[in-house]
Amino acid sequence: MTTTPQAVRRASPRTRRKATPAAPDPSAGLLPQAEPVRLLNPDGTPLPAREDYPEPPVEALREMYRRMVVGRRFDVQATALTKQGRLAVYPSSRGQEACQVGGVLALRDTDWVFPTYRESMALTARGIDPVEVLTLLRGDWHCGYDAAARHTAPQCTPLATQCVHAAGLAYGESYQGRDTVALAFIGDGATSEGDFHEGVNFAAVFKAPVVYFVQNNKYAISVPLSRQTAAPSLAYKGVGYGVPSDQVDGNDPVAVLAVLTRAVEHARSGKGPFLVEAHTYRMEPHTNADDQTRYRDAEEVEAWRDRDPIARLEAYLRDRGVLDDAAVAVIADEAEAYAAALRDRMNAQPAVEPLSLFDHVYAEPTPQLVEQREQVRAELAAAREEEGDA
Amino acid sequence: MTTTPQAVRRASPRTRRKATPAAPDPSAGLLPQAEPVRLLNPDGTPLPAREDYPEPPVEALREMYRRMVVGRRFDVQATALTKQGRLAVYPSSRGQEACQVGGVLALRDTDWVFPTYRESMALTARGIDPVEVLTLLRGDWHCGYDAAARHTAPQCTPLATQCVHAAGLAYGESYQGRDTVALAFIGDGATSEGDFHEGVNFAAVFKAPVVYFVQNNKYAISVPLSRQTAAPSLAYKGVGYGVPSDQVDGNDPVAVLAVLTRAVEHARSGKGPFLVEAHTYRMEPHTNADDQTRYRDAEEVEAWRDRDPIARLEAYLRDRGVLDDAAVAVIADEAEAYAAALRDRMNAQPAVEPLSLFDHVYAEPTPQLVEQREQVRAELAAAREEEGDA
Amino acid sequence: MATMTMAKALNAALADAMLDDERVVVFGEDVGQLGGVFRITDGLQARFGDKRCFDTPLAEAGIVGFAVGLAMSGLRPVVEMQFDAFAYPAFEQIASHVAKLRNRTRGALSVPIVIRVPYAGGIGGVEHHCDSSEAYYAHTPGLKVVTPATVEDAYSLLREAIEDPDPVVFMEPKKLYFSSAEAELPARTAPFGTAVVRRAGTDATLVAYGPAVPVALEAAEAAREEGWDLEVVDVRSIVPFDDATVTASVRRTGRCVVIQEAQGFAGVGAEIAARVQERCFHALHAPVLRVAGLDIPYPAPMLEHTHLPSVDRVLDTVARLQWDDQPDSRWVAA
Amino acid sequence: MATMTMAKALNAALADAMLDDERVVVFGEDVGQLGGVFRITDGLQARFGDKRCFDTPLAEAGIVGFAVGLAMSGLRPVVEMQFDAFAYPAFEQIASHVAKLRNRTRGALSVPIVIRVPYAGGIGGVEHHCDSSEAYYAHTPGLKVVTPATVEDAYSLLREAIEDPDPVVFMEPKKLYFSSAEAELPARTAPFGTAVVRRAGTDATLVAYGPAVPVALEAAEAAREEGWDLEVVDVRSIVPFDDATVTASVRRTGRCVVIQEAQGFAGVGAEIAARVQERCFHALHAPVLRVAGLDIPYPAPMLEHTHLPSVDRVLDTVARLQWDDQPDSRWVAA
Ligand SMILES: Cc1ncc(C[n+]2csc(CCOP(=O)(O)OP(=O)(O)O)c2C)c(N)n1
Ligand SMILES: Cc1ncc(C[n+]2csc(CCOP(=O)(O)OP(=O)(O)O)c2C)c(N)n1
Ligand SMILES: [Mg+2]
Ligand SMILES: [Mg+2]
Repeated sequence: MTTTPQAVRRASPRTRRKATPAAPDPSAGLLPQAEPVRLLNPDGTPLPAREDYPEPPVEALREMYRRMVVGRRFDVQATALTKQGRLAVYPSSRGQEACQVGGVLALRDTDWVFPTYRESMALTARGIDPVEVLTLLRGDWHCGYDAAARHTAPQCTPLATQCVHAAGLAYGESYQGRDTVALAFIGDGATSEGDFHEGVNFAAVFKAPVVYFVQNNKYAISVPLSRQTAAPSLAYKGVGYGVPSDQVDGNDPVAVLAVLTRAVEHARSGKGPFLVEAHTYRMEPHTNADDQTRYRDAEEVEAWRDRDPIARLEAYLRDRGVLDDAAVAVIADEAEAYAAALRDRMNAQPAVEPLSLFDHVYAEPTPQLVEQREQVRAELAAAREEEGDA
Repeated sequence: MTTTPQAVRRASPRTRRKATPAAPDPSAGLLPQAEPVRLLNPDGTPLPAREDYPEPPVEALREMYRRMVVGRRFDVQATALTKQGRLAVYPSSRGQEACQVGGVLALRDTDWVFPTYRESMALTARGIDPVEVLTLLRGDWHCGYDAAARHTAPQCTPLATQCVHAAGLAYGESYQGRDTVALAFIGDGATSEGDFHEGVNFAAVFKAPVVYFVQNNKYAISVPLSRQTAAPSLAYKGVGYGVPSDQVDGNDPVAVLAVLTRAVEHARSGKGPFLVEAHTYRMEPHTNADDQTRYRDAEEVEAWRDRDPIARLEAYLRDRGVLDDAAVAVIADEAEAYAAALRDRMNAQPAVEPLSLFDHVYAEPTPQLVEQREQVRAELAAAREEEGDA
Repeated sequence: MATMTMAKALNAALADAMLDDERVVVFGEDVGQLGGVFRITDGLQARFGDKRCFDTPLAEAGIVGFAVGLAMSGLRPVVEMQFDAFAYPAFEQIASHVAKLRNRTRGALSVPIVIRVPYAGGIGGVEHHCDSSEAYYAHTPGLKVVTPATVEDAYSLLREAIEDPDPVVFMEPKKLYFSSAEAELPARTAPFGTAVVRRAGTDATLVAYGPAVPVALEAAEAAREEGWDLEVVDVRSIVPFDDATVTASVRRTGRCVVIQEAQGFAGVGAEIAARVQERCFHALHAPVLRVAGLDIPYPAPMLEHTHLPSVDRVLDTVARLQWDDQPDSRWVAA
Repeated sequence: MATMTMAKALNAALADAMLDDERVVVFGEDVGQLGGVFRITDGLQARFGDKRCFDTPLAEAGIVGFAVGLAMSGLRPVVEMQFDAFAYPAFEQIASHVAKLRNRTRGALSVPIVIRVPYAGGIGGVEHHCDSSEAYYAHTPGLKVVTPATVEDAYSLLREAIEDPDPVVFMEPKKLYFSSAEAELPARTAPFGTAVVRRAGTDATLVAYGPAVPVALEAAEAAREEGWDLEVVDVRSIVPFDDATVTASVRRTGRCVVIQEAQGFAGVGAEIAARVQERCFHALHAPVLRVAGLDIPYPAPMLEHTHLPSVDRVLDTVARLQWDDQPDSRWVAA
């Protein structure tokens, strides 16, 4: 034990200094506000304007209203298509329109969106052909739209994995001198996955311009938020990564757009990622195949009707005098036409080409795949012959 | 768009209520203090006593000193054994003695410890035979001690995975009516792994009695903390799980034991997990095989000598009059004897039985393994014969 | 005797196991009030309480690692992975801990847990919901891997899996969940490590497991028209594997086709083919052939039938078993 | 011509690739200042700056998922998994995204990334540091899987992997890192999808890859004393696999032993054995035999030699290739 004495000797002189004076609160600027940001009351009457989250221009809000109305009509139509067997399954986001549309309106077309299976409305709001949006659920291929051209990743099913992709994409873009922002949608349940942790942390460490947008709709299929976290709210996860965070009333379209706009500016200005938690609610079952009566009662759902984001924004815009019956009717007609066109196009059975299964496994099929393709080609030919004979 | 009007109508009457008054800060009691808890100055002189972390009984501190001294001597010996080729590799924790010993002293024998490869000193401090502690690194088997009997999981190499095991074990124990606490050691780097996130979150949601004890020694092999997190400190991760957290000067043995004691009480009293971050430093390379000159300079290491935890505690205990030259000498001799005995026993080549490879893959070997065991048995017999002939 | 679905038999196995052994706890995503997306845990929470059957945070590594800890405390966890591909986040916990803990500790600790994995396709599921992942587990020493193809096996193998002292990855063929059959519960069929001849035949042996078994049986029926009398062996227990039954059958018939739904390359079918040709070389009139899924990511619903081993594909392959004892022209060419 | 280690050749391949293509970025754990625990990235950060070669947070799913995002932005990430078993946390990212993204998007997005995995044992490493994990990747459609056994192949295959438009899991046999040979860089050897005959022989074919290749060559040398002239085929490219070269060799020799270090059950060797017996049935004088690691978790250092395919084990197996054209007594009994 020779080290101790000398260590003590060494220690003595230098360490008589006082403990450094208490530093300022290190979590300052990283914690969310205790209450979700709100700019409109549920009935659409405005709350006092606030410094931190200036209200978006009214034209933007009007456009937001339009896309929310069309989005909801699309969503209702998609659910109807499942009943007619045109879609294998459909996860509705009715009730989450403010988040779905706000998440997209806050971005430029050159920014990247990382949607989940829940984000069909966000995709239509982004201007993606609704039939291409539904390709995955219709079952003729996986991703129906051109992800590269639309700067929109394929809808992600393996939960939270997109959080890491968004960090990488955003960092890669800035690394190459582009001011792209990536916005990753994620659900409340998915925040429990390790990839949420790793993704947000990578974004924070590399100061990647990402907005992590948590739509806390209170359920992961049947599992309530209380089984996902014991935290005061999901927005409190940000500080653990050094990521500024805030929470917003997800059914207040004005607040959602205001908060996301600031979050996107924060990211684009090189300050790194921002975490937003929106408190919202899905009015429909998890998917058309889900039986929600097993885990929540009608009253709970009913109560949320009072917080309908579309009614809320409509009331406000009418109040502001930028929306009247005529305008509402025009938008409603547009939504109807949109849905009708979708219905018609979805009635046509899509053409699928079995041999295309081999086209994109690799840039060039391996010899083994070429062999298998020949086998399938032969099977198809034989089948056609039989049909011919028949 | 039939829903909107009626939604508005419904909305109006019920939603005239005011926004609820601002709630108290939801993060209260979950955030760590801005400065690491410290009860001794680096030179061992005491700081003012504090309400939140009462000083542990002096006998406990004296015992802590003893185990730290023996532990360091063990650690030095183990490093020496690598030079003699008696150990394949050894990750030293010299400099982290306060954490290694404090983490164990705060627990009962019936509590469970989840150590990493770094925790050799914690294991010896727990009274585990040092040769059994070194079995893994000597290479005659994986885990050398009886994990069940010692309530000590095998040293965990896949980083952060033990965080989840600790949550499960602790929950399972309380589920069965036992008041066991689990303490999981984890490094600063490993907090970046998804399993840290999932483990702490499971513990929080199930209120499992776990203490997550992060030894932040500033490096993950060569990677500095700044590449692991942008958070003010790792202790700020707790609030995101609703887990109370604090940070402590990991080279202040009195503070480490005080903080861990409170953390363990918190867990045992049914309040759920507690997260402790200890700021410390490893004085040796990551392992004997590591070349630390590639990532940190000698001055940095030197500076930490002034914060030697053993010297610090020794000075304090001498000051308190519970330790004198004679007592120090006795403990030093004990440590020498401990190391000498270890050296001798490690000089003997351990007996290994090739056929034992098949004994514990399953409770009963599969027919395939029986077949393979017979093949190996035949090979060994043949080899013996050849030797015989030779 | 009552007619019931495989889903119901699995549910009954869980209920009976929980009844017989207090240590059995069932958890995962949506297994509580919802009863699982396939309703395999239906009613368990209501019957046994939310401490015996409960929902967890949404994190598969967490679920499996939590089960490891619970097992260390003396419990017998049965966890559900919601779908095959959603077990991948738990791969490290499965490969590095579940499979190895007993061995690492020389038996001081064991991991008697069951990881239930609804797997394979044929249900029109979208991407990530139809993977056949059995080979990943079968290739990992320390795990047992079983998969039922009948209603009674579903019950019996699951009961045995829960009683087994070792970790069992229990692969449930989704497309068979709602297939029903007469079943007498509590049924106890052949134990782990036993393959079963589902159909006796003399001309060739079809070796299959899980979702491929019904295909094999259908093909054997259809083959009669072609004048082939095919034997069908249901592997049931991938690890441990029953060489004796498979080998005996192929020695009798002299020809063998191995059928699996998973992509073929380095799959379980490759292992079976390799074992059979080694053990039956002198009895074989033709090479052991394989019918497997294509070596592609699982296709979208409208294309899955092209991917899945079909009765036609099996028959085409049987036809290549060199009945004329002439070499396969495809390879002579090469 | 200069003598160099495989480690140096890999390092040179990374450096040359970074020099030739600005889009190439190298990252992972300890790959920066430290140059990787095996020094494969030694000097890259100093030479190309800490934006081209950098350390990341300690999270493998994060590393691989981050690479996916970087690839989407147009870069060419090369990531290092520090050891085989430490790639398991990234399994979901690899199986569900890296392997599938091109296919899911009909080629709109691709993932030209290289995942470097130091694998296998023979270096006295402790648990979790010596797994042979190649089969997990080879069984996953959408991934290419290659593994060098020579110094020049290490350079050439890594360069090709980085240039490849598809994701490549690049398996580096740890025990060969510091084996050295004469090498002329920049070497370009046979491309992906090509196996190479390392030693010509007439009596039997030993098929091996990665760490098993030197064992096969040594065994072939030793076999001369026993009077056997063995051919050795180095697979190199597991996916895509070179049937032509392997099949041609076995047709010439009429006997085949497949050697792999990984646990045998459902490994790559099973696939090779299954393919060979199907394609060479009429040329085979004996079943295709396999020599593989035992079906156990990788053993502690002092016991690894019992686990690893040894020259003796290979020779014992060659001896069982029915040189007298008599059935293998072990199976006749059964
Ligand atoms: C890794 C993984 N595990 C499980 C699932 C199955 N799954 C699909 S959606 C879902 C619930 C997700 O809940 P949340 O994240 O809150 O999103 P929401 O559906 O509410 O929008 C689950 C468990 C999955 N897709 N991926
Ligand atoms: C999942 C996983 N990835 C990588 C490694 C390799 N590795 C071993 S120790 C280490 C650094 C760990 O640093 P930290 O968590 O700070 O603990 P420390 O070694 O400093 O005590 C790494 C990367 C591992 N063991 N497990
Ligand atoms: Mg949700
Ligand atoms: Mg560290």
